[in-house]
Amino acid sequence: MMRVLLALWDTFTNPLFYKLTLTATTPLLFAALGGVFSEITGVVNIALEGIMLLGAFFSVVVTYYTGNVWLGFLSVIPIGVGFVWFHAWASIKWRGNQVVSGSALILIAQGLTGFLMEPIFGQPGQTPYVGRIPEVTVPGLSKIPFLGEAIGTQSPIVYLAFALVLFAWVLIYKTPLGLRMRAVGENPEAADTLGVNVFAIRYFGVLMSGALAAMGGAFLSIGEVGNFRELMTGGRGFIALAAMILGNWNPIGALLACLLFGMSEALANQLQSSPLLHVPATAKPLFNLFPFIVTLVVVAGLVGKTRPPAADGIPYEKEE
Amino acid sequence: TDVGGLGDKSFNDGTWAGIQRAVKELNIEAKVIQSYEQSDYIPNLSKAAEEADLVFAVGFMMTDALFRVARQYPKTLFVGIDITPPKGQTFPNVLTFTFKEQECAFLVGYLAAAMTKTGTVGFVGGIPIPPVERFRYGFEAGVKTYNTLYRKNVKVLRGYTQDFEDPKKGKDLAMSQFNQGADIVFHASGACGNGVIEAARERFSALTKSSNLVDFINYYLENNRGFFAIGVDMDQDYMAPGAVLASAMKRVDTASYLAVTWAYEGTFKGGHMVLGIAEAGVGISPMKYTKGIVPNRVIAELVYLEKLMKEGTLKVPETQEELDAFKVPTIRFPF
Amino acid sequence: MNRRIWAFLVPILSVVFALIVAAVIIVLIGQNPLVAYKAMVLGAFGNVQAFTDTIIKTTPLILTGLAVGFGFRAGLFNIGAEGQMIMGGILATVVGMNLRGIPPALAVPLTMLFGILGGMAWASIAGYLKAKTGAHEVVTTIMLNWIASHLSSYLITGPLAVGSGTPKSPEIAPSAKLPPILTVGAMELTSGIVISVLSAFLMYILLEKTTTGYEVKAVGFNPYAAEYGGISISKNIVMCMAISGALAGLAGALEVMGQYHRFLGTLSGGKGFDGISIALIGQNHPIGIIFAALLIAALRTGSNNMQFVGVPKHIVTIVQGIVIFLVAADRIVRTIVIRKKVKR
Amino acid sequence: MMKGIVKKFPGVVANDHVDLFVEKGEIHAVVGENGAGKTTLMNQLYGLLKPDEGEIYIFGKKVSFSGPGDAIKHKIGMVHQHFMLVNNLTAFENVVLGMEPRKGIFFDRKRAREEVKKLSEEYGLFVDIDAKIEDMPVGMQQRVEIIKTLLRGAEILILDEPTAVLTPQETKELFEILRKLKQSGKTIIFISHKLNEVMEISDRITVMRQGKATGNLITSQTNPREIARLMVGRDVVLTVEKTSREPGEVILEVQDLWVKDNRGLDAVKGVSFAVREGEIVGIAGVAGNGQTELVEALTGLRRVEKGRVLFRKHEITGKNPKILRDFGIFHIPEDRLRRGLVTAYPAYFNVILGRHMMFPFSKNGFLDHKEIRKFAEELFERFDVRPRNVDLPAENFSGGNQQKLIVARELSFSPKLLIVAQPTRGLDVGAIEFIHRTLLSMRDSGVGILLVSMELDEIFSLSDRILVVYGGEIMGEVKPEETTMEEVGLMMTGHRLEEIRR
Ligand SMILES: Nc1ncnc2c1ncn2[C@@H]1O[C@H](COP(=O)(O)OP(=O)(O)OP(=O)(O)O)[C@@H](O)[C@H]1O
Ligand SMILES: Nc1ncnc2c1ncn2[C@@H]1O[C@H](COP(=O)(O)OP(=O)(O)OP(=O)(O)O)[C@@H](O)[C@H]1O
Ligand SMILES: [Mg+2]
Ligand SMILES: [Mg+2]
Repeated sequence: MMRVLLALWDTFTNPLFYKLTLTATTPLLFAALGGVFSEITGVVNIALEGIMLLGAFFSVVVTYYTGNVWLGFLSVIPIGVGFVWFHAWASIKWRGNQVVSGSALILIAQGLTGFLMEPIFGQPGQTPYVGRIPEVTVPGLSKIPFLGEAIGTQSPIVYLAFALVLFAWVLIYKTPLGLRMRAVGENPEAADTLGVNVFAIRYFGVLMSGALAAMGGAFLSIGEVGNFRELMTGGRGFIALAAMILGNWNPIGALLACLLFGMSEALANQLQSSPLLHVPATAKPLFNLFPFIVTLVVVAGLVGKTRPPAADGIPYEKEE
Repeated sequence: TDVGGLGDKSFNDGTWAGIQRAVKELNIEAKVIQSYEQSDYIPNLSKAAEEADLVFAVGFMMTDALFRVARQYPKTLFVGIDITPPKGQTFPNVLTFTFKEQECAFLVGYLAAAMTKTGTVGFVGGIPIPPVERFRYGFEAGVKTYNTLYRKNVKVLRGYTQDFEDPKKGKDLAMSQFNQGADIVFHASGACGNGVIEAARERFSALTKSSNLVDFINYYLENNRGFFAIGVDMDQDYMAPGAVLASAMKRVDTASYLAVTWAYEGTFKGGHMVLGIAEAGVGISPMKYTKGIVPNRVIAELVYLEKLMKEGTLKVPETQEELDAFKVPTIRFPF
Repeated sequence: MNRRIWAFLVPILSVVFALIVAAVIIVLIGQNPLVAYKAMVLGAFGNVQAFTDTIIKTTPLILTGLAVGFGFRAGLFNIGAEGQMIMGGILATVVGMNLRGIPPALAVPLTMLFGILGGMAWASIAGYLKAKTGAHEVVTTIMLNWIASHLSSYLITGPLAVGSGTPKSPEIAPSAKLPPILTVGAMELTSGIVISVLSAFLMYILLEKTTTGYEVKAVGFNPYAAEYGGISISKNIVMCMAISGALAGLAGALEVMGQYHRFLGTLSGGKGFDGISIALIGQNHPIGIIFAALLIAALRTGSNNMQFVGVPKHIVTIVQGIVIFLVAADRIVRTIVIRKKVKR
Repeated sequence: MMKGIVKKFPGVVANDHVDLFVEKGEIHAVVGENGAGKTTLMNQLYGLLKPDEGEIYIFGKKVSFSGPGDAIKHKIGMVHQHFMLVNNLTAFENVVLGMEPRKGIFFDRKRAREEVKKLSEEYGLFVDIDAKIEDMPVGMQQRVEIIKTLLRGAEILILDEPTAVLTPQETKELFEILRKLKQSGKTIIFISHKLNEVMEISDRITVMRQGKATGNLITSQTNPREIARLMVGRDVVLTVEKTSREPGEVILEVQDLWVKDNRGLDAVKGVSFAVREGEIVGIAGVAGNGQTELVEALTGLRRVEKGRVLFRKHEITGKNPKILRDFGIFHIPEDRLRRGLVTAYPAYFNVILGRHMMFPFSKNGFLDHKEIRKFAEELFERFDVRPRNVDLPAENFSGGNQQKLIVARELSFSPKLLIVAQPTRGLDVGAIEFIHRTLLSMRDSGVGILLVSMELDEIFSLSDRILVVYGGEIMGEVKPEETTMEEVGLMMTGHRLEEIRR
C-alpha cells in the first residue's frame, strides 16, 4: 500500500508525466472535437477512426514527397474534408443511415491506406521514417519551474489541439454560425422555417469533423512517430467517440473526457514501469485496463445521463 | 502470413525475405497469401497446399491450422516459423522453427547494463507471448550478469503495450520509462517499437538540439549522456542512427532460406528446430552507427559471451523459473 | 415498387455498383477485373471447399449481426458485440476445458450455455449502467470491448496459457467440441451454422410473435409510450442488452467449440464490429441478417481467392466498404435505377 | 390571396382548388374539420410546400416561393400548429436565429437581447427572454413564436391553431395582442377549431371541408351553428346535455400528495381530493400548474414524494401503470403522440398497448395476431375511427383519429376510474362532440372520471365538481352550476375561493 502511494506520489510530482498526459490526450482531442462538430449539427459520425487513419497515412505520404512535415500536416485538412464529404453526402443529401455510412468509411480507409502503401512506398505494412514535426519551446513558459518542464516544450500540434478547443467553443457558443449549428442539430425543421440552410450547416459540421479527425491522425504519425503503420490508430477514433459522448457533445466536456482518458493512460504506463511496485511481469498487462475502467466508472458514477442533440442521427427530409 | 501481414518488419517480412533470396538463387516461384483473420488460416493454407510443393505458415497463431492442414496434405511440405509443435504432433512433412531469442537478448541486456549512465534500463514488451518473454528473460539475465560481474545495481523497468501495431503506444510507454530514469530501452513489441525508437530519438535530440548521427555521437562523447533504444527482430539500427544502440536480431530469413534450399535439394526432414547463436539463428546487430561509443572492452566481452553461448557453457534462461533461478556463472574474461 | 423487393434489391445492386467501382481500381493496378471476379466467385461458391469456408465464416457473423440488430430494435446501439463475443468465448473455453469425461450430450450444451452467459453478463453491465444511471451504452460498450480484449489477452498469456509457446488456452474437452456435419479437407463445417440460423428464427419469433417482442420494440420506438403501457423501460434495457450479449456470446462459444477448440487471442477478429454493418444491411431483420452475413462472408472468402490472381487483400476491404456505403445511401442506388427506368 | 390551390399527397388531395382571399388589415379565420387541409394550405403560403397547381398573390403581386426564406422576404410570418422552436436554446436565441445581429464575426448577444426585449414590450408580448424554451410554459412559447415573425417584419401573420394549447387567460391576452397587431396594420390569418373564438376575433371566415373551401363568411353575419354545419356537413351539437346523477362510493382518494417536476422542483404541493363513482371531477387550471405531474403521479408514471393515493381504499401509491390498469384505472394522456401511441406500430398493435400481456391478446407469451386484429376492427367500428384500416401505422392517422384510437382503447377495457387529460386538444367540433358524449355515457354507467383540461368550456359542460389548481395547490372546489367563469378564472390566477367569496 505504502509503495502504491509512493509510486503515485512519484508520478504526480514528475512534470514529465503531465507532458505525457498531454501527448496521449491530443489525438483523441482532435477527433472528439470533430465528433462534436458533426453531431452538434445532427449527423452521427462513427467514421472518426477511419478519418484518423487516413490523416495519419496521407500526412506521411505528403511529407515523403515534399520533405516538409508542415505541408504533410496541413495537407490532411483537405484530405480529411474530401473523405468525410462522402459521409456528408450520403447522410445529408441521400438521407442514408449514418451509422452504416460511417462504418463503410472506416473500412474504405483501412483498405485504402493498406493498399496504397505498396505503390507509394514499395513496401507493405509500414512506411519508412519520413521525419517529424519538431517540438517547440515556449520562451517564457519553459522557464517556470515544474510547469515549464510539463508544458513548456511540446509538439506545436499539442498547443494547436488545445487552441482548437477554445476555437470550437467560441464558434459554437459565441457566433451566429454556432447558434445555427445547435439549432439544426436540435430541430432542423424549426431552423428551416427561419430560412437557415439546414443542409449547408450540416455539411459544415461534418466537413469540420473530417478536418479535425484527420489532424488527430496526422499527429499520431508525423506528429509523434514519424512513420505510418497499418491500423496504427488502434481504436482511438472510437475512444474519441466515447469521449465526445462522455463530454456531453460539448468541446469543453470533450476536452475533460479526453484529458481523463489521456491521464489514466499515462498513469497506467508510468505505474506499470515503476520500479517501486513489485508486480510480476505477467500481471503487468493488466495496467493497460486502467484507462478503460476509469472511464467506465466515471461515466457510470459521476456523469450518468448525457443528452445528445435531439435530431442527432436523424436525416432531415425536406418536402419538395 | 498471419493477420499481422507483410510489412511487420518481423517474422512475416523476414520469412518472405529468406524465401525471396532462395527464389532468386534457385529460380523457383513463390507467392504470398495474407490472412485477415483467424478463420482464414485453414482455407488459405489448404489452397496453398493444393497449389504449391512447399508451404510456409508464419507466426505462432497459425499453429493449430498448420497441423490440421498438414495432416490432410501429406505430400506437401510445410514449414512453420515461430511455431512449436503441439505434444506428440510430428509429421514427416512438417518442419518447424523457433528461436532462442533469449540469447541475443542476453547480449543486448549486458550491453545496456554496461552502457547506462543512470543505472536504469527499460524493457517494452508487446503482448507477453513466449517469444517476447524470452527476449525479456535474456535481457534481464544479461543485466544481472553485468551487475554481478561488476558489482553494479542496474535496474530494469518493465512494461507491456499489450499490442503489436500501435507505435504511439510504444512511444508513450518508452517515454514513461525515460521519465523514470531509464536511458536505454529495449523493445520487443513489433510495430510499437517504432514508437520506442522515436522516443529515444526525441529525448536524445532534446539534448543535442539536432537529430543527426554526428551530433548524437559527439554529444555522447562530450557529455557522457544520451538516450537509446535497442531494436528487435531485424537490424533496426538504421531506423534512428545513433539513437538505436543495437538490435537483438532473430534471423527468420535464415530459417526460411534453409527450408527452401532443403526442400529443393530433397534433404527436407520433418521435425522441430530451435535456432540460437550457435546456428546463427539469432544475434546482435553489428552496431553500424554506435560501435564508436561502446568501449572496446565491452565489445570484447560481448564477443566472449557469444562464444560461451556457442560452446554451451553459458546457458541463458528460457523461462521465468529459469530466470528466477539464474545464477550468474563465474565468467573470467581472458583480458 | 414493393418494399420487400427493394429490401433485397438494394443490397444486391449495391454489390454490383461496388464491384464496378472496384473494377476500376483493379484495372488501375494493372489487373484484369474479370479474372479477379471470377476468382472471387469461385473462391466463395466455386466448390464444396469454398462453400464450406463461406458458411464457416457466416456462422459467427449471423450471430453478431443478430446481437447488434436486436439492440437496435430496442433502441440500443450495442457497439460491444466484440467484447461480448470475447467473453462468451473465454467462458465457454474455461468450462469446456474442464469437462473431460463428461458425455457430449451434456458437455456441448453446458459449454454453449456458459458462452451465452459470458456474453450476457458482459452486456448486462452496460445495460445495467444505462438503466441505473443513464450511462450511454456507446461509451460503456466501447470501454467494455477494450476491457474484454485486454483481459482475454492477459488470460491466455498468463493464467490460461498452455505453456508451449503460443498465446492460447488449452483445448476444450473433445466431448465439448461441436460435432462436424461435413469435413472437407482440413475444414470442418459444424452444427454451429444450424445453431446460428436457428437463433435468427428464434429472434424472429421473439420479436414478431411474442409479448416480449412487442415490449422490446415499443421501448425502441417510443419509451414514453411504452412506460405508459406498463412496460418497464429499465427492465427492458437490461433484458435487451442481455439478449444481445447472449447472441454475441454464443458467437464466441461457437467459434471455440466448432472451429478452434480453444481460445485464441484473435478469436473475435472484428466480427463484433462487422455485426453493426450486417445488422444494418439486413435492416435489423433476423432473416435479412442471415443474408447480410452470408454476403459479407462470401466477400471475404472470395477475396482471399483473389489474392491468388494477384489482387491485394486490401482491395476487398475497399469493396466491402463501398458495398456498405451504398447500402447506407440506398437512395443513390434507387435513384439510379429509377432514372434508368424513366429513360426507357 | 391564394387562387385555385391544389396540393396532392400520395392517396389524398389535401387541397382541391382552394381559393383564399384575405384583405389587408383584417383578421381572417380559416376553420375546418381535422384533416380538411388548413395546415397544408398555410404551409404552401409560407413556402414550406410547393403547390401542385394554383397561384399565390401577395399584395397583388404574383409570387412563387422556393422556401420559407422567400416567404419571410415577402413579409409573411407563420406560427405553426406544432411550434417550431429549438428547445435547448433561449427565447431570444430562437427569435434571432437566422438573422443574428453580429459584432465582427461574433454573435452580438447584447443587441439581440435588446431587440427582442424592445419588440416584446412594444406589443405587450411578455416573455422571459433568457429562459430556455424547454423550461417555458406553452403560452410563452407561443409568444416567442409571434415575436419571431414580428422581428422579421411580418405584415401577414399566419397562426395555425394558436389557441389549442392556451388557457382562457392566455387566449384573452393573445386576442389583445392580435387586436393590437391589427391596429398597427398587420394582416392575420387565424386557424382554429373553437368557433366562439372565431366569432370573437375574426372579421371574415373561410370554411374548409375535405380539401375544399366550402364557405366564405362575414363574421358579423353568421353564427357558430352555420359554421359548424359547413365544416362537418351536418348539424353538430356544440354543447352536449348532461343529466344529473347521484354519485356513488368514493373510488379515488388523494391525500396530501407531493410530486416533483423534471427539474426537481415541487410541482404538486399537498393536494387532497376524492373522486366518486359516476362522477366527473374537473381539474381546471393554467397549464404548468402541476396538472401534468399530478396526472403522471396518479397513473404511475412519476414518483410520489409524499402522500397517499387510494383506490377503493387500497393503497396504490407508486404502483406501476400495469398494476393500475389491473385495478381498472385507465388513462387518456395529454400528449397523444408522446405517451399515448407507439406511432410506428400499426393501429391494431396500439389498441392493445397496456393490455398486450393479457388474455386473449397474449397466450403463453405469444401474441395472437388474429385475435388482436379482430378486437381492433370491432373497436374501429364502435368508435368510428377513420380510416378503417387497422394495419395503418398510428402515425398516419389524423390527430382526431389518433385521439379516438386512444379513447377507444382506454374505454374498451371496462374502466372503473378514468383519468383523462386534455381529451379534445386540437380536435374539430365533430370529434369533440363524440368524445364528450362518450365520457358522459361512461360516467352515467358508474365510472369515476378525473378530467384535466385547460378548456373551461369543457370543464364546465362535463364536470360535476370543479377543482381549480394554481401553483400545485388546490385553490377551491366549486360546482359548475354554482359558479361563474370569472370566479374560476380568478382562482386559476392564484386567488383562493375563500378570498373571492369573502
Ligand atoms: N405529409 C403528408 N403526407 C401525406 N398526406 C398528408 C401529409 N400532410 C397532410 N396530408 C394530407 O393533407 C390533408 C390535410 O391535412 P392538414 O394538415 O392540412 O389538415 P388540417 O386542416 O390542418 O387539419 P387540422 O385541423 O387537424 O389541423 C390530410 O387529410 C392528409 O391526408
Ligand atoms: N405520412 C403520411 N402518410 C399518409 N397519410 C398521412 C401521413 N401523415 C398524415 N396522414 C393522413 O393525414 C390526415 C391528417 O393528418 P394530419 O397530421 O394533418 O392531422 P390533422 O388533420 O392535423 O389532425 P389534428 O388537427 O387532429 O391534429 C390523416 O387522414 C392521416 O391519415
Ligand atoms: Mg392543421
Ligand atoms: Mg392537425
